[in-house]
Amino acid sequence: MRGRHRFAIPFFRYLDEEGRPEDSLPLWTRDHDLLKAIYESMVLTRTFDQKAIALQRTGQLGTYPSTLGQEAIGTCIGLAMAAEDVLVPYYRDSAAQVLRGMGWEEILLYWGGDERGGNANIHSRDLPVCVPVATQLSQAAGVATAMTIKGHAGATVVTCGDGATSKGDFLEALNVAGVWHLPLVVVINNNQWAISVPLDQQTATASLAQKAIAAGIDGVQVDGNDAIAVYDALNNALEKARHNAQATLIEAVTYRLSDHTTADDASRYRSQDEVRKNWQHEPILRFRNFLHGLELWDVEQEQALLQNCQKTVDAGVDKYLAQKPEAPEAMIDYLYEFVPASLESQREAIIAKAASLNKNHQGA
Amino acid sequence: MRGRHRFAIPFFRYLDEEGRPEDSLPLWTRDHDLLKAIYESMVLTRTFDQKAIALQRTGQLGTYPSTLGQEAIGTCIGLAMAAEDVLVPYYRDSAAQVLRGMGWEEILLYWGGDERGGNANIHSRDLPVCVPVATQLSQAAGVATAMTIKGHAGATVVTCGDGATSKGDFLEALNVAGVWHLPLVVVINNNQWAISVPLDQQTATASLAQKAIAAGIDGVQVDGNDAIAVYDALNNALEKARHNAQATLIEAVTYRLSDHTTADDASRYRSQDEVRKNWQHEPILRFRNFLHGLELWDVEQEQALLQNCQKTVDAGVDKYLAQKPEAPEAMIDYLYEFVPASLESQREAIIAKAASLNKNHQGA
Amino acid sequence: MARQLSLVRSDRDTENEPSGHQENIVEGTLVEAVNLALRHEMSRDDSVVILGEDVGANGGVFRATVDLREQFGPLRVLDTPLAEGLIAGLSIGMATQGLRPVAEIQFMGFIFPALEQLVCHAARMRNRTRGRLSCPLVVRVPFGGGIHAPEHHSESTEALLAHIPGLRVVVPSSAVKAYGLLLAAIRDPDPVIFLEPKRIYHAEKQRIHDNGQALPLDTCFTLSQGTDLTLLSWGAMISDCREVVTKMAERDIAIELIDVATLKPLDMETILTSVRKTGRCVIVHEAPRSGGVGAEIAAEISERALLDLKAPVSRVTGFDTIMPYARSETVYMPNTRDIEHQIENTLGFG
Amino acid sequence: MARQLSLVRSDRDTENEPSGHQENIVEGTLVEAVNLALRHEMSRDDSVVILGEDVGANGGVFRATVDLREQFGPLRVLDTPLAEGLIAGLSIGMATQGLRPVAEIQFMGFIFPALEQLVCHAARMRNRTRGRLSCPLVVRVPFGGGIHAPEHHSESTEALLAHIPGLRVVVPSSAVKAYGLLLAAIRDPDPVIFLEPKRIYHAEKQRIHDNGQALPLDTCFTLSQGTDLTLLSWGAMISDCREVVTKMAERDIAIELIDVATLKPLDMETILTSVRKTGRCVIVHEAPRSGGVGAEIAAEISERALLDLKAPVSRVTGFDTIMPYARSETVYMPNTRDIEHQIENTLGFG
Ligand SMILES: Cc1ncc(C[n+]2csc(CCOP(=O)(O)OP(=O)(O)O)c2C)c(N)n1
Ligand SMILES: Cc1ncc(C[n+]2csc(CCOP(=O)(O)OP(=O)(O)O)c2C)c(N)n1
Ligand SMILES: [Mg+2]
Ligand SMILES: [Mg+2]
Repeated sequence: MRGRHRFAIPFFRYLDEEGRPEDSLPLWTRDHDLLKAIYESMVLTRTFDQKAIALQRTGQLGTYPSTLGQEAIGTCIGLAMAAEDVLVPYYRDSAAQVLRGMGWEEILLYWGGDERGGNANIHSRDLPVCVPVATQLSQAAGVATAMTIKGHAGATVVTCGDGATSKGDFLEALNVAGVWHLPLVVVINNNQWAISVPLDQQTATASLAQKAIAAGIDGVQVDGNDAIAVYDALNNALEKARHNAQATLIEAVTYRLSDHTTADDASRYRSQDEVRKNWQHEPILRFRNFLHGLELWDVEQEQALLQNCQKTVDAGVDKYLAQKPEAPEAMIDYLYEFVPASLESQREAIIAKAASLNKNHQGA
Repeated sequence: MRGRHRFAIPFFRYLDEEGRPEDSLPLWTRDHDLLKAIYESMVLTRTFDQKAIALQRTGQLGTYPSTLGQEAIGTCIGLAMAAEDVLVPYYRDSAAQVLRGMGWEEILLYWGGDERGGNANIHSRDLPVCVPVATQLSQAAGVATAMTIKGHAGATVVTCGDGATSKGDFLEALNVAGVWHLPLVVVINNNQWAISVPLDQQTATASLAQKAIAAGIDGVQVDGNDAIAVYDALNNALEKARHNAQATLIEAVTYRLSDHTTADDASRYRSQDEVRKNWQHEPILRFRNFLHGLELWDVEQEQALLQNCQKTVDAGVDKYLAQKPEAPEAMIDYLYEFVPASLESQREAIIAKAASLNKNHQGA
Repeated sequence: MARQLSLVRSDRDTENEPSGHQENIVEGTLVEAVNLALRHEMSRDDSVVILGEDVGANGGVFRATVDLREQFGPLRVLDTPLAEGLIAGLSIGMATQGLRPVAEIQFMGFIFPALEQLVCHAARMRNRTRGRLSCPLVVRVPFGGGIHAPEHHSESTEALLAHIPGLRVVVPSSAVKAYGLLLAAIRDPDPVIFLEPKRIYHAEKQRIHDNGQALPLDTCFTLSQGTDLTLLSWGAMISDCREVVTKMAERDIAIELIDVATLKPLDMETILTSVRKTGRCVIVHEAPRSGGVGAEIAAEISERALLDLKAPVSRVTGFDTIMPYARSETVYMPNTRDIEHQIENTLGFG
Repeated sequence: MARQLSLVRSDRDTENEPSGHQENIVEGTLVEAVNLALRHEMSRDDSVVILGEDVGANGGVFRATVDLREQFGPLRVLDTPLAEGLIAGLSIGMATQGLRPVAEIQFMGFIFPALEQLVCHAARMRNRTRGRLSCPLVVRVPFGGGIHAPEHHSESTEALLAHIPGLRVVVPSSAVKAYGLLLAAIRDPDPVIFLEPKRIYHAEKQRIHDNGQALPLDTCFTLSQGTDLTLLSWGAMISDCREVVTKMAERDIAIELIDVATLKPLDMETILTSVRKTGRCVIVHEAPRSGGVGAEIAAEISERALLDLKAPVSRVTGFDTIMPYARSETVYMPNTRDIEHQIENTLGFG
């Protein structure tokens, strides 16, 4: 007896490289305000990104991971999600985080080395940025499980990079999402690189979306530089999560136009030529062309937008720079809900040490 | 633009439930000695299994994991592999381990709580039994990597259960085998249960073999109670590993007719009915019917075989029971190649303590 | 998994229950006490959810969760796929959303895949979000040797967890303690690793008042008063220590036996008060000596009570080697004679 | 990956090389010393293979493996997929087959996924097979704070590893030590966790004799002789300790500074000899205080040299809290003033 299990992973793109629709567009694209919101958020994200890098270069920010070229993903996540959904982000999702209520100054606080960057958006249960690669995935499965148990109507969205798909947690989370029918949407920012490791050294698969097959859930690959395709995939996946309690893996194929972080120098391991070529596919120009094609956008609007973005970002930077240092004992105060008796003396020692460091610092 | 990535996972079975060929058999089945060897090893494995359980019940062995109903897998692995290949077994592979050179007494030593059970087969580089689920998979990938680096001609075979496919290590190992083109064969003993968790609570996939798609390697599902299908899949996978440096995932679908281990009571969580039904698919009777059909086997041969098996097992048990206890300081002596100076005094304390325990014991 | 359960959040802030509630007295073993506490808290608080390998139909490989799925349904008692990292990650995700997950790791030898989640996330979520989110989860882990189990089933690696800021590590030493401390662990607003000494899972039946009264965390329990020597331990070794204390009492040696109970954070005050009184201290644990929790306690005593010491603080522990398989484990495990012997040495010092 | 490299096994049993070999003297930093040692050993021994994240074209995020892939080819320097558990498992598998893998874990904060493999297998393979197989692997891990890195990039969790029987834990404190100890670690027949203090990766150039001479493992290094107090530390804190020793010397206080260097197994003899002489001891480490390696050392000293102590053994350590982000890390990190202050207290005791 012979048999065959068959599987397929669809791929979607709506806009060609010039921003021309190459397929009939999803219905929701008739909402022109939404189209403009997508564009504006992508531009704002890039404006912020440039500023953050400048702050890092001038010693005013710590190591920072750029989102250059990947703006469509965070933007569409932020816009597609509902307030009652929960976002479990990784470190390239500032666009989504801000759309869900964080201030840019809080993004800066986090990368500036201040724990208060994780405290923002106090009324949400969104998780903070996750650094240990792929660990956010099983947490997100837990968030989605909580929604299921509570009979909550929302969905959980979790993101990760292409490199993260190699780490076991990734499959573990997908697998449980399949078994438990979790309302989970997993979005891979496939920017082709995990620091210096190119995708073909990360996995031998033809797509990352096909990893869904190992979990018995739906997988879909989209052009991650086409905001229409990204938003549409999210929209569909969120629907399915909310109404059918089904998980989806979305692979958004994009490109990391920047270094991995400001601590990295990508010229050590990849050619300028490759980067140059990928600038031709980046999402913002393509989307502007699309809006131009629909006659929804003109040069004045563009200039006004750029000015606005600059203002918004500058305001965030000002708030960030004006932030007073946190009390040093905060490092004890938030460890547990109550400070254990055994830590009281260490807490005092911290206060004393910080004071003496400050004095010394002022003396110097 | 829309596209589709397509995948397929084949399924193979050669013998129907009555042991009648239902498809043209692979060429190698013309080797009647091999067919008989497969049968004999399966019967020996079951004979041993019954004895081991009896030993455990009478307090002469520790917790023991039965291989009842799953004999085709270990047997075919042991027979298909070449000496220069490396086996990375889990805890239901005694058939394979013995076919590769271990004595039954050493299997017993291990489950009897004696580290010397892992020392057997001194000239091989086969790994010992692995208890922490799925950890053997990345080690096996490492063994296969070593083969690649050394330009060694062999292949690595690693086994695991269905439950193990949920643990991240499983995907991590498959994935690297894909990227690095490792000469690796991964065999899943899909016995439908991970202790009390049935397969459909373990994963939502239609097969376990399809997890190969997440790693870009070949996957194949076979009837794990059909030794012809199991041996054939192994043979093909080993060929591919050796000559094309390609990894294969083989899912052998079988059934755990026993409790999980002697410490388990499966009647708590599954019906006797289910077990009874699965007795109809078990591999040994089916294979005997097949041999009968080929007129390769008769009642006398059967009786002689059973007697031989009993003798072999009894000899192993005798050796096991006759084994003198190991020197207590062995627990220090094998920790590092040389005993660190700092452990000398503990080593002496161990010797003294063991002596005093012995004295007390004899006194009592 | 269908969506069906609506979460009714009960008042968790009251640590213990209003008086006037029903109280059952149950004769039970330690593992039964665990089951009772779980059952009690699940009844009281809808947000308590159990998850782990084989916790459902099987009721746990040690039967700690037996019948809970029957009583509370499959949405409150979740059999997970086989992945400890996943179990920890799920628990964290659930905890951040207001649930109180109680996860089981089947044996301590299998906790390693969960460590990244526990150390990098469970222990840090409150701190990282400056209190916005927290991780009120419990991870139950049977630990320790002495049951002739296979490889990896007898480990005591509590020191690894007790080094991690942001975790609580709690170890009951009897059925009554297990009941009260597990209630406290579940109600605690922060992550608790609850280590269950499986050697004494079935050792002794105690009268358990199933009344929802939690025992305090972060506190040692003084089990016997004494002026000659302070004996410190936790978990299963407490039984052996008790035996020694009784025997010593017959020789008119008065030993103050302290059950450390919470290994992180440590209640050094109780310990120091006792040692300042007795001047002599022996610490007992199964885990390997080097870098065990005994080291921290001994170091603290020696630093903060040096002048009160009449003898060195000494440790009776497992050897610095891999937990041997069943045939040699009695050599590895500290026993009453080892404890007695060290007590005699310490009493005879100087 | 094509099959191409044939393994020529060189004579590894000679710990050091025959005399008459070529010796380069290189002015280099600690991270350059690591690179030199790797290069030396890879040239000498074909079985040495490097693996990890970004160790290839990128030469490691700290450049420790820079140019090695160019020199030794892609079969000897393997960029792995992103999975630390895999890296450890691969290394174990390779080591059992006669290779000498040197794995890199990018930061100590990311070692947790590797712990199951390291604790349950690397540390146990020799014991489990009664010597049939072994795991001669090295895991290099940059660790420690002070470089203003993001969350999870500044941890010091050496105590977790130093508690595990079967592992060696080695920490160099300078470029010269890094060169000699890394050679020794690679040649060691058992698994070695090699913790690189990244705060001093680029701190100072030293003259490194690139001559293949290994330094001994399992041994402390006495960096300065003294009779007033024993100061114990390892890794980056040694630099701060040196500064303090110099400053104290100006005040005629003679401090014996000991670089512990191997944290597992511990060379207590050297430490005890020193403390018996000085009667006073201060231990310095970045890791949180409770359950740090300092606890084990302090406990041992107090147990075995109590009567020689003129003051309590004390510890200058990180606080028992989560390593804070960059803005507060200087408050967390022990510094020269903390060390000085504690030395003064200890000298003034009694
Ligand atoms: C467990 C773990 N290992 C290593 C790292 C160091 N690291 C940070 S980002 C990164 C690469 C991640 O690549 P990818 O998943 O593709 O995400 P990207 O940064 O490209 O968006 C690595 C190795 C980490 N943060 N966590
Ligand atoms: C990491 C780890 N977690 C838990 C266990 C306990 N355990 C032993 S076997 C087993 C079930 C394994 O099921 P499966 O992989 O299907 O193999 P089978 O025993 O059915 O052959 C479990 C949970 C373990 N050995 N290792
Ligand atoms: Mg990437
Ligand atoms: Mg199974």
